[in-house]
Order: sequence, then C-alpha cells, then structure tokens
Amino acid sequence: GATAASAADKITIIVGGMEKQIYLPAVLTQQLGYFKDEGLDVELVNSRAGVEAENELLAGAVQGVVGFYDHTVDLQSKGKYIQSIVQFSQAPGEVELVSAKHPEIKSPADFKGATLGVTGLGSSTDFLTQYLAVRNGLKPGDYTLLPVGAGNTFIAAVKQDQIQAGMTTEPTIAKLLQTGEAKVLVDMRTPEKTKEALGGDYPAASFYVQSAWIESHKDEAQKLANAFVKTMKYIASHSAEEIADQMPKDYYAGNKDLYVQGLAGGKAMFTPDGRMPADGPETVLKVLSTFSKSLQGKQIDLSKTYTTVFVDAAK
Amino acid sequence: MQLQTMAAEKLSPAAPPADAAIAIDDVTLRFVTPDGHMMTAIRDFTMTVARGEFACVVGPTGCGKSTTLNLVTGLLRPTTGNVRVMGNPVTEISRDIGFVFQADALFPWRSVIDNVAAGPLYRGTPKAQAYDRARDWIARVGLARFEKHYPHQLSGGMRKRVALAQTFINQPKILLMDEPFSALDMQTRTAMQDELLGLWSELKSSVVFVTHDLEEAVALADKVYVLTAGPGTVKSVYRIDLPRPRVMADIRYDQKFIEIAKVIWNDLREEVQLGQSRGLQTGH
Amino acid sequence: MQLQTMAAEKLSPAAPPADAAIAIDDVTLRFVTPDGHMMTAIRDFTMTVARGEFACVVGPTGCGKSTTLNLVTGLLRPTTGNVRVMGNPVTEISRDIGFVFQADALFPWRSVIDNVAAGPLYRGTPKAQAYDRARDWIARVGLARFEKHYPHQLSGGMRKRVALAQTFINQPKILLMDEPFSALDMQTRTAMQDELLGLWSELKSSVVFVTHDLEEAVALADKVYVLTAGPGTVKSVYRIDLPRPRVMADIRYDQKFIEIAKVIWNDLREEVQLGQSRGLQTGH
Amino acid sequence: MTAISPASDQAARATSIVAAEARARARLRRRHALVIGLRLAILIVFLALWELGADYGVIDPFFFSSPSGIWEQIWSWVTEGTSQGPLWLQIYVTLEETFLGFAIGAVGGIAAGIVLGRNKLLADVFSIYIKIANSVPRVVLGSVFIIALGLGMASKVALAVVMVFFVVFANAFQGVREADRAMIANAQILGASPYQITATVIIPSAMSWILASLHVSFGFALVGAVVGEFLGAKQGMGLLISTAQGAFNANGVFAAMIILAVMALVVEFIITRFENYVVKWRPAPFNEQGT
Amino acid sequence: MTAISPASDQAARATSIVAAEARARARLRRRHALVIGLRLAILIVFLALWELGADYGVIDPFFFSSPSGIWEQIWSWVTEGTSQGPLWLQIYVTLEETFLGFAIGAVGGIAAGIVLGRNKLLADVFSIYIKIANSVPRVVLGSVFIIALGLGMASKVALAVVMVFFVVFANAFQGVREADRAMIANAQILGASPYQITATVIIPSAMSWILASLHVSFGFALVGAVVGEFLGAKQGMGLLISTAQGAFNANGVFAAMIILAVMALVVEFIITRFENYVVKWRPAPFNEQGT
Ligand SMILES: Nc1ncnc2c1ncn2[C@@H]1O[C@H](COP(=O)(O)OP(=O)(O)OP(=O)(O)O)[C@@H](O)[C@H]1O
Ligand SMILES: Nc1ncnc2c1ncn2[C@@H]1O[C@H](COP(=O)(O)OP(=O)(O)OP(=O)(O)O)[C@@H](O)[C@H]1O
Ligand SMILES: [Mg+2]
Ligand SMILES: [Mg+2]
Repeated sequence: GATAASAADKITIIVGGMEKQIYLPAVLTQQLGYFKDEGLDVELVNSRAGVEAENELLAGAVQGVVGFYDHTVDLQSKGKYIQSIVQFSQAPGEVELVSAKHPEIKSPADFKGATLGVTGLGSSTDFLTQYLAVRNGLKPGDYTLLPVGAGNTFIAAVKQDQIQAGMTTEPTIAKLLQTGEAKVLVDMRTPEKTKEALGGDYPAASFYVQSAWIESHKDEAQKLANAFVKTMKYIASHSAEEIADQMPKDYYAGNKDLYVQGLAGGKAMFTPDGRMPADGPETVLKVLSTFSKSLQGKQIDLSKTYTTVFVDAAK
Repeated sequence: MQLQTMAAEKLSPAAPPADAAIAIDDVTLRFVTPDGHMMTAIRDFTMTVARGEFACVVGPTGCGKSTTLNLVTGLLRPTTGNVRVMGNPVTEISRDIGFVFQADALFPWRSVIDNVAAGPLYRGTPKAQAYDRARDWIARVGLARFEKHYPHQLSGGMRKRVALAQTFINQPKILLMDEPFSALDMQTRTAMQDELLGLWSELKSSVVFVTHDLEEAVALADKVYVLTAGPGTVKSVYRIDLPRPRVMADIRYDQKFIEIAKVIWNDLREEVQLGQSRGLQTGH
Repeated sequence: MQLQTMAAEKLSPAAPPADAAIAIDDVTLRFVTPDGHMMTAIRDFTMTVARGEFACVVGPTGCGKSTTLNLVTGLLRPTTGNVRVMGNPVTEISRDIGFVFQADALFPWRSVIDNVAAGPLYRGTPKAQAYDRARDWIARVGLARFEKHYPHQLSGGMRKRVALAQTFINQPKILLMDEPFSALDMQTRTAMQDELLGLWSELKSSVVFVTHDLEEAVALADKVYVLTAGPGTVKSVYRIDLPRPRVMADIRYDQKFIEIAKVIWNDLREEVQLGQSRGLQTGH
Repeated sequence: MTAISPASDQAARATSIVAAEARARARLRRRHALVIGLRLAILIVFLALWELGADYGVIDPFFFSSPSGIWEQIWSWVTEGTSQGPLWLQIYVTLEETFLGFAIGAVGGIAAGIVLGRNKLLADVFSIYIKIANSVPRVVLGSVFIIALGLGMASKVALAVVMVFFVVFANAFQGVREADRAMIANAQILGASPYQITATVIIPSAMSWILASLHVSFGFALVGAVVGEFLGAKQGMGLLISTAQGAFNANGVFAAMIILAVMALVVEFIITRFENYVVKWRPAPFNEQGT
Repeated sequence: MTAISPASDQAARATSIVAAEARARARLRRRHALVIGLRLAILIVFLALWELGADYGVIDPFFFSSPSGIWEQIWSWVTEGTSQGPLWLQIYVTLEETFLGFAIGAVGGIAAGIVLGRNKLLADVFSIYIKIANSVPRVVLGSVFIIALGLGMASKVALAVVMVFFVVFANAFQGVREADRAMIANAQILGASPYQITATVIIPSAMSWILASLHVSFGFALVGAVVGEFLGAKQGMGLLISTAQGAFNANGVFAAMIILAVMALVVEFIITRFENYVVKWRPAPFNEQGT
C-alpha cells in the first residue's frame, strides 16, 4: 500500500481515460516516442475513475496522473499536496449541451426547473454547471443535477429526456451534434469562449505529481516536462488530421471523421507550451469554493498547486 | 422338475392372453455395468397376472424381482420384448398402479398423515375427505399415535407401514409390492397380510407380491413364480389352490399348505444354491 | 410369566457388572415430538452383554431396538442413566464397534470394493492388503462378480450384503446388527448366519443382534432379550443353552430348539398384541 | 419381568428426567450466550485494532477511515441528513430497488431452474446461453440497462436482477436434478401430475438449494442496486458512496457500507427465519437429538 | 421349466438384442444432433434478428452494435491487434487474473464452507461476518483493493476472489450440512478420523453443491477481473471494453463481450468434463437407465 514505490527507472502514469481527447497529449507523447527520447521508461495506465487515480498517486503506487487541475486544489483542502507540472489545457474542453427537444433553453439563465446532466456529483462538471447557473442569476435548488456519467449513458439520458441539458466532453459532443439531438449552449473548448463563460481561463487537463516526489525526483520531473512540452508544441504545429493519424485506431473506432472534427473544434483548448495560464488557478478556486463543501472555510495556497519551473526549463 | 401336487399345480409358461391385467412377454433387460459391458438382469422373461389374481414372486437375491416390478410400473423399459398392463403397452408411469417400493420412498418433509393423504390429494379428493381416509388407514396400520411425526422420527417398521397405508389408500386395481413386510415383526406382519387380503378381495385387484418368505408367498398367492438366479427368468410357476378366504394366523398349520411349501421350497433351494455358486465366480 | 425350560433359562435383570462388554444401566431416552411434547422411546432400560456373548433382541416394531443400538454406538445420548462399553462410559462414537445399520448407509460414490475396503483403509491398513481382504470378504458374501458396481446398481439384498462385508472386515470386538438379514432369501441368510457365527467364535466378539425372526434369534443367541411395546423396556431375558457350534441349516429341526422358540414366542406375542392395541389409540 | 418400582421411586425417576431436561435446556442457553459473546468480542477487537491503527498511523484514515470517523459520519447523516436528503430516504430507495430486483431475480431464477431442471431437452439447448449471459460483465450491462431502461429505478432493478438470477438459477437447477428419483417415481405412481410433482416433490427437495442461493444472493442484489446507483441516480446509498468517493470522504464511503451491511443482516435474519420454518421437518444431526 | 429354445432361436434372440441396443444408440445420436441443431437454430435466429433489426433501424447499432459490426471488429483485432497490443495478450492477461481469482476464491470458499459447515460454533460466530462482507458493493471494494494492492494484477485477482468466494462458500457450507448423517455415522464407526470423514464423506457429498457453485462462479470471476481492469489497467479485456466505451465503439464493447463469453464457455466445458468424471457414480434418472 502506502509505500512510496518509485522505481528508479520505471514511471507509471495514470490517465483518466486514455481515449479521451482532453487527455490526448499523454498517449500522443507515447506514440511520438518522446518519452523514449528523454530516456524515460513510462507506462500509461488507464483509469476512468478520477478518484482512483488520485488515491493511487497519494498511496505512492504511481508517480503521476493525467487529470483535471482542480483536484490539486481540492486535495490541498484535505491536507494532501500535489502539483501540476505541465498544463495541457487552458479550457475545460467541456460543453454545456442543450437537448434539441428544449429550444426554450437559450442560456444558463433558463435552467430554472430543468434537470442538468453532470458526469458525477462533486466532479468538475458539477461545479462548472452550478457556476454557470449561479453566474446567470440562479440559486442552487432552482435546478436539479443528475449524475449520468459520460458517453453512451449521457446520450441515452438526452434521448430519453431525463436531462434537458448537460455538460460533457468530446467525443460525446460531436456525436450529439452530428445526430442533431443537442445543440451547444455554452462552449468551453477554447480559451476565449471559456473566458466569456467563466470570467477567466480555466486550466483543466494537466499532468500532476505529489509535491514530495518532485523534491526527490527533480531529474525525472524535468524529463517528463520536456517530453510533454514537446508534444504540446507538436499539437500546436500540426493539424487535427495529422494528430489523429498518430493515435491508435481504436480511439476513433470506425469514424475517424468525427474524431478529427471533434479534435479540430477542441484543439484550441491545449496550451501551446504546457505553461499554466496566469489567471487560471484563481478561476478554478473561485468556481470550486462557491460550491465545494470541503473548500469552505479553508485557506488554499494556489502557488503550491502548480509549478512552471520545469516547463520553463524545458528545451 | 418337481412333482406336482394337486394343490400346487405347476403351469407351463405360455404367451400371455390379451386381457391379462399384467402381461410380460419374453422380456430381456440389460444394464450397462461400470466397466462398460452390458449385464443382463432378466432374460426371456414371461409372466401373466390375470385380473383379480394374486401372484407371488420368489427367487434368490439379485435375481431380478425388483427389476420385474419396475418394468410393470414403467420405471424401466425392456431392451427387447413387451410389457402390457390392462392390455395396453406400458409407455409411461401408470396411475392405476400401487407400488410399495423395496426401499423407503416416503416424502421426508411430510408428516405421516400428509404422506398417507398424498395419493387422494393428488387424485383430486377434497382435502377433508382425503385426511379422513388417511386417518383411517393410519389407524389400520397401527400408527394412530404417530400421525404428526415426520418419517425420520419413525422406526424402520413404522416407515414401512406408512408406505403401505400410502399405497393402500389409493385402492389400486394393480398392486405391486416389493418385500413389503420384511421389516415387521411376525404379529404385525400377520395383521398387515390380513389387511392386504381384505383390500384385495374387496377391490378385485391384481397383485404381484415379491417376498423372500416362501411361506408367506404360499399363504397369500394364487400363483407363485419361482425365478432362477440372475440373469433372472421364470423357473417354474405354481398354482396354489388353497381355499379362500384364508386366515393368516392359521393357514401355516394347514397340512396342504405345508405340503405345497415343501415342494416349492425344494425347487427354490436348487436355484438359490446355483445362484450362490455363481456369485462366487468372478467375471460375468 | 412363562415357565422356564432348562434350555431357556429366564434371568432376572440386575445391575450390570463392571467388566461387561456392553452395559446399559437404567437408561431412559426421550425425544421431542413434532408437537413439542416429549416422547419416551425407551424407559428404565437395563441390559448387559458379557465379553464374547451373543445377545439377540426381539420386540414389536417401534419398541426401541434401533434406539438401543444407537445408544451403544454413541449416536444417541441417554436422557438419564448410563451406557458403558468395555467398562468405559460412551462419550463419543467408538471405533471398536461394528454396526450394521437397519437402513442403507453405504457410500454411493464408492464401488462395492471401495465400500468394503473403507474400514481397513480408515484404520491405516496398506492399500494392497486392504483390497485383498475386501476381495476376500466380497467373495464370502457372494458378490465377487459385482466388485466394481456402485451401490445403486445392486439389488436390495446385495446392498445389505455389502454392508455386512463392510462391517465384518473390521473384525470388531463389539458387533451390533440391526435386522441385517431381513432382505435376504432363506438360503443366503443361512450362509450369512454361518459366516457371522464363524467370525464371532473366531474373534470372541460380543454381539447384539436385532431381529424380527424369533427362530433366528434363538438359533444364534446365548441370550435373548424380549422388549415390551414402546416405550421399550426389557420384558424378559432368556438364556439359550443350545450346544455350540450350531449349524444353521439343521438347528431348526432340533427338538429343544422348537421348545425354546415356543416359550419365547408366547411371551413375545403377548407383548406384540399389547403394542398393537396401544398403537390404535391416539395420543401419547 | 420389570421390577415394579414403588411409587416413590417412580416419582424420583420422573424428577430426575425433569432435572436432566432442565440441564439440557440450560446448556443450550449457555451456548447461545457464548456465541453472542464471541461475536461481540470479535467485533470489538476488530474495531479497536482499526481505531488504534488509524490513531497510530498504521492505517491511513484518509483511505481507510476509522471507526470513530465512521460513527461521526453516520451520526451527522442521521441528525443533519445527507447532501441528497434524509438518510432514511436513501436507505428506502436502495432497499426498494434491491427488493424488487431480488424478488424478480429469485423468482425468475427459481422458475428457470425448475423448468430447465425438469426438461432435459430445454436444459441441453438453453443452458449454454445462460452461461454466456453469466459471463457478461455487470458493469457493462449497467450501461446497457441505462441506455435501454433509462436512469430511473428500472435500470437499478435490472442490474440487481442479473446479479441474483444466475446464482439462484444455478442452484435451483441443480437442486431439481438432485431430487430423489425414487421419491419422484413414488409421487408419480401415487397419481401426481407433472405439475403436482413439481410442487410437492421437486420444490421441497430443491428447497435447501434454493435457500442457500437466496442467502448469498440478497447481498448480490444489494450490490447490483448500489452499482446501478453508482452509474447514475438521484437518490440512494450508491449515490451516497459515489459522492463520498468523489469528495475523498473515506468516512462517508465506509459509513454507507456499514449501513448496507446492517440492511443485509436484517434481511438475512428474515430469510433465516423463513428457512427454519420451511425445513422444520429436517432431522437434527446425530448427538444433537434427544435431550 | 423354461422352454429350451433351439440354437437357431438363441442366435435370433442375441441378434435382436444387438439390434435393440443399436437402436438405442442411434436414438442417443439423433438426440445429440437435435440438441446441437436447436442450439444453432436459436443462435442463427437471434443473430439474424439482431442484424436485420440493426439494418432496418429497429435497434440502434450505435448503442447495440450489430453482428456484422462485431465480426468486423473481432477480425480487425485478430489481424491488426488492438490499441493495447495483440488480442491474445489481452485474453491471456484477463484469463490469468480470472483463473487465479477463481482458484483462490474457490479453494477459499470450499475450505471456509467445510470448516464452518463441520463446526457449528465457528459457523454461529463467523457466518454473520461473512454475510456482512458479502453485502459490500464490489465496485467499492475494487477501489479499496486498488489502494491497498496497487494497480497491478493483485487488485484484479482480489476482485475476482471476492466475486467467487461467497457463492462457493454458501454452497460448500450448505452442502456439508446436507451430508447424510447415517453415512457420516457409518464412516465414523468404520474407523474414520474427522479428517478422513471430511475427505471421504463430506466432500463427496457436498461435491454436487460445490460444482454447481463453480459453474456459476467462473462467470463471476471473469466479471470481477474485468471490473478490476475497468477501474485501472494497462492490459486486458476490461480495458478493451473501457476504451471502446469511451470511443463510442459499440462494436468493440460487444466484440469484447463475445470474446469473454467464448472464454467462459471453454472453461465451462472443462468444468463439465470434470463434473462428469467426478460424479460418474450417480444413478441415471429412471427411464434413462437400461437401454
Ligand atoms: N442400474 C443398474 N445398473 C446395473 N445393474 C443393475 C442396475 N439395477 C439393478 N441391476 C442388477 O440387476 C439385477 C437384478 O436386480 P433386482 O434389484 O431386480 O434384484 P432383486 O431380485 O430385487 O433382488 P433382492 O431380493 O436382493 O431385492 C442385479 O444383479 C443388479 O445388480
Ligand atoms: N428422532 C426421533 N424423534 C422422535 N421419535 C423418534 C425418533 N427416532 C425414533 N423415535 C421413536 O422411538 C421409537 C423407537 O424407535 P426404534 O427405531 O428404536 O424402533 P425399533 O424397535 O428399531 O423398530 P423397528 O423394528 O420398526 O425397526 C419409535 O416409536 C419412534 O417413533
Ligand atoms: Mg429387490
Ligand atoms: Mg429398528
């Protein structure tokens, strides 16, 4: 269990869904061979349950996690220190979709009385959805949140009208738009639109590790940062098509066009250099502290949730 | 092979008549043995029980008596030959038959009275009536105090008597009994024999009764089948002409009875000895 | 209550001596009946079997014969009173005992030879030797051809013989048998009786033998216990002074034998009739 | 020739039997007390070790919680309610799904087991498909059910059903096949129709098989319902767990599991009662008989 | 007094028996063919309806895939490998976890069932805790195992173990208690030690109970391993399903399930073989006896 099992040469990284586009840099780095170039032996493990990933990280069984930045804030409130060392995205990549059956919902202000889909209670989608609602003048209790997961179950919930609107990521977005069953209500796939919706950058997908690990593994941390930054640059300099070609076929399973289309729409959310956007952490804290019970009354030191040291030093 | 006294007329086997209650016609039955070979349990077996006739079957242990009864009930199918009951080929397990199994076949989750009432209830008799009749039969077999007991709370002989009551209550037109009285003491046995004969003459049933007690066979039967040691086949058939009604407590002292028993006994002994010497050989 | 002939000396029950093989001292055993009451199965029961003695037990069905044997094996515990075997109180199931159950207790997943070899194998006899002895005993009970058969492939009488071989092979110093021969034909039964007497005189075992066949009891025993109808207790005890060795095929025609049997028979009949009239009453 | 004992002796004897029986009853009572005592002792030792382990850092309460933390959590749920509403409502919702799923799965499993157990051809043809169905991961089935049945109660019930069905089916099927052939033959000869044989011979024979499967499968039904709630729900213990997990609230996760365990024990108690009623005809093992 | 039949008649009789037995064998063969035929017919009808339903839009292949799509997916996995490596490796990884979990769970369940079934005091004291353990949702346990055992094989094996253990335990326990008391007494009197009684009476008696539970619990072990892979893994069928689900690849999800089903059937076949070997002493039901 709780032993710090940091094998000298092997680095295990949990990815919260390897096939998800928001976490694409992880697999892409592997596919492009950048880890090997740095002399790293990196093993990617899939785990779709975010909590599992963090628990593993804290238990010391893995060295890094590719997941949402907001967990670093949340965990600090519980006395656990982890840090984002490479920031993949500066927008959540989430979209609030509204069911085509409900054209009367034109903005989050119309959420009154609606049931809103989120992936899980206490998840980022939960906080973002509530934040959108509150920002548009609603009170908690004016709407109902329903955890429906992502993917098929989300689509089914929309089809069966169990949710009138909901927040999800690619490729669910692309799929629902393609069939015309839902429309985009709030787009948070690009930094601009995110600023519009949330009032600031919202750093999401990131690579984070335990703070204590950094101290003893500066070298590895730097090499990892090097590899990821190279990937971020690759993404910025290549088309969606070219990126998709690098990905395993299973990830777009028979419908590459859809995959490319989604990637093209969402590519802008990635940071060009892996650096944390300056006002990002504040936005996240703002969103979280409005709703998350565990943050209430806690003092959060944002500077301990990320570091740009390695990105800055990346060649 | 034996002299035939007037009372025990020895019959020669013949193809069974069409209207017989039970007709086993030239039946052979083979089982698969553990080493994959076939073993003949009964062979070229022919037996006829007329309507209202009381037939007893005696023979050395393992000669195929129970197998024969199972053929009549339809629990086993002949390899070759035919079995007919009331003129119809046996294709399934018949409801007209009463069968007292050699081993216990009571329902362990039913009390004595529920076991005995099972037959009438299955056949649609109203509940109150079924239980009245069951109570009557339980008393007849001397278990009135044990109505509510479960089978495992009874002694071996008591269980057997429950099985008898369970079968008799159905008043079967054809009654097959496999060593039904062997677990009973002499006195109870005599009482049960009287009950059986009473039921038989009242219903005009046809009975096949398997026993190891030759005296019992002679005392009860119209006809005694002596089987050969396995593979079983009919060695001889005797017609018993003792007058009816017979009183079980007295018939054993009848001179004619003793004479008949002796004749059949000699016939049987020969066979049993043969069976034993065969049993001692290894192989089939 | 009966006249005592010289051959069948009637004994008066007394507290058992300390060195008896089996000593049942003033035992009462009660069961819980289905309606929650207590039912007395045996009452104030005293019985002694000396070392090397052959005791037979007769009594009406349900009087507590099997219960008595179960007390000796330790399968049942007395409500009051003591049971001692070889001078020691019975606290658990003893390995020195051989017990032929009234009902079948063969292991259905073992072939005949594996069933018979079970005892020696349990007691640590080397495999080859255990099987040799098993083969020998199987032949002695006349089942050599059926070594590889499973119990369900045997007839009732054959199964009983397997059970006998299974018990005899252990050469028990104390041998309890519950109606062991009732499923056998007369000839086989006589052969088994001879085997039993041979084993008994060879091993000097102490035997308790339950039977419904009074003649069998007299022919085999040193001492015959007659039990009363349930709740069972000892009605009378007879010592049988027929000379040994006895040859089963002939002893029935011995004049003294006939005389003894008649005396005990009258004693028993009285009891059986009582048991029957009681059985007809309802309630306890 | 029994010695006719004088009246006073008779009375003494009766007294001694009564005394012997009283002793036997006292023995039973003592044993019952022993069992309860041992159970409690184990529970207390376990909780104490857990609590001490958490206090002294052997067990990390962040991951594995601690008895006192669990107790506080339960107490706060009871007094203040959960984030999803009052605690009893969560319990009620989950119990309702579980019971429905358990009932449907058990009845279906028993029915299928009996039908296939009684009919060799059907068994030969269909049992292979049942085996295939049993190898489908329940989590995947969960999403399929949500897609097909929506996010309401139906999908949780369906998940509980598939957890229960196979266990009950397997046992009912085998129980039917184990029914004593002589007993079936006897019933047939006594005049029972196939339906009557099933009702009066097959089902009683298979009863201990079926009951054994019910014991284990109620727990499974609970698991099914909770997993269903995990995948998407508005109410229920599963959602409570999932929320607590999402918030890294180990106390909440374990508290919810304790509540589930208590639910399971209550139902278990009821099933055991039913079992004792149904199998009261059973012989006690030797040595527990008589008094 | 049997009519001594002339030699030619004897010969004719022997021939007729041989003929009768040949007929019986032919009947058996025909029946076997019928069973296979019916199974295939059901499979084909099912697949055809599915395919047509998908073609004509009754079933949405986006959610529920279609046989042809599944086939293409399997084919591409076989020929081109999966995103995680060759297909056989995924199968191998999952099978390894499943077998280990199955073996440990089954052995543990059998051992616990026998120990508790043979010892009433232990059973009274511990069975309540086993029941509590059985009510813990496996998905939650999954997280606990991952925290405690890491993301390697151990946690999947542990999950498979807890899926298997309870079913096997419940059956082994009840099977032991159902063992015929007369037979146990007989063995005891024949000189068997408690250990010998367990080995030669209790286990054979409980065998059909244990086997029944093994049939159903191999499927459960597979489910446990897959769920474990779902929660976090580098390889395995569960990861394959999880990836396919994430990529909306219904074909992939169903293809993986089909592969799991085939794995389950192969093992099922082996268990059945073993079962037939173990219970070859069993009487056939009446009417299937003789020839
Ligand atoms: N299922 C079976 N498989 C193989 N052989 C069998 C089977 N059932 C019976 N047999 C054999 O058939 C023969 C006849 O058996 P059956 O039970 O009819 O004898 P029986 O005359 O009733 O004997 P008993 O007087 O001992 O009851 C025996 O040799 C027995 O071994
Ligand atoms: N478990 C039990 N519960 C209640 N009563 C029982 C139980 N076992 C036996 N009895 C009763 O004890 C009495 C004696 O039974 P036992 O089996 O000893 O008779 P038995 O003399 O062997 O009779 P049989 O000659 O018929 O075998 C019977 O009346 C029986 O009903
Ligand atoms: Mg027989
Ligand atoms: Mg008895």
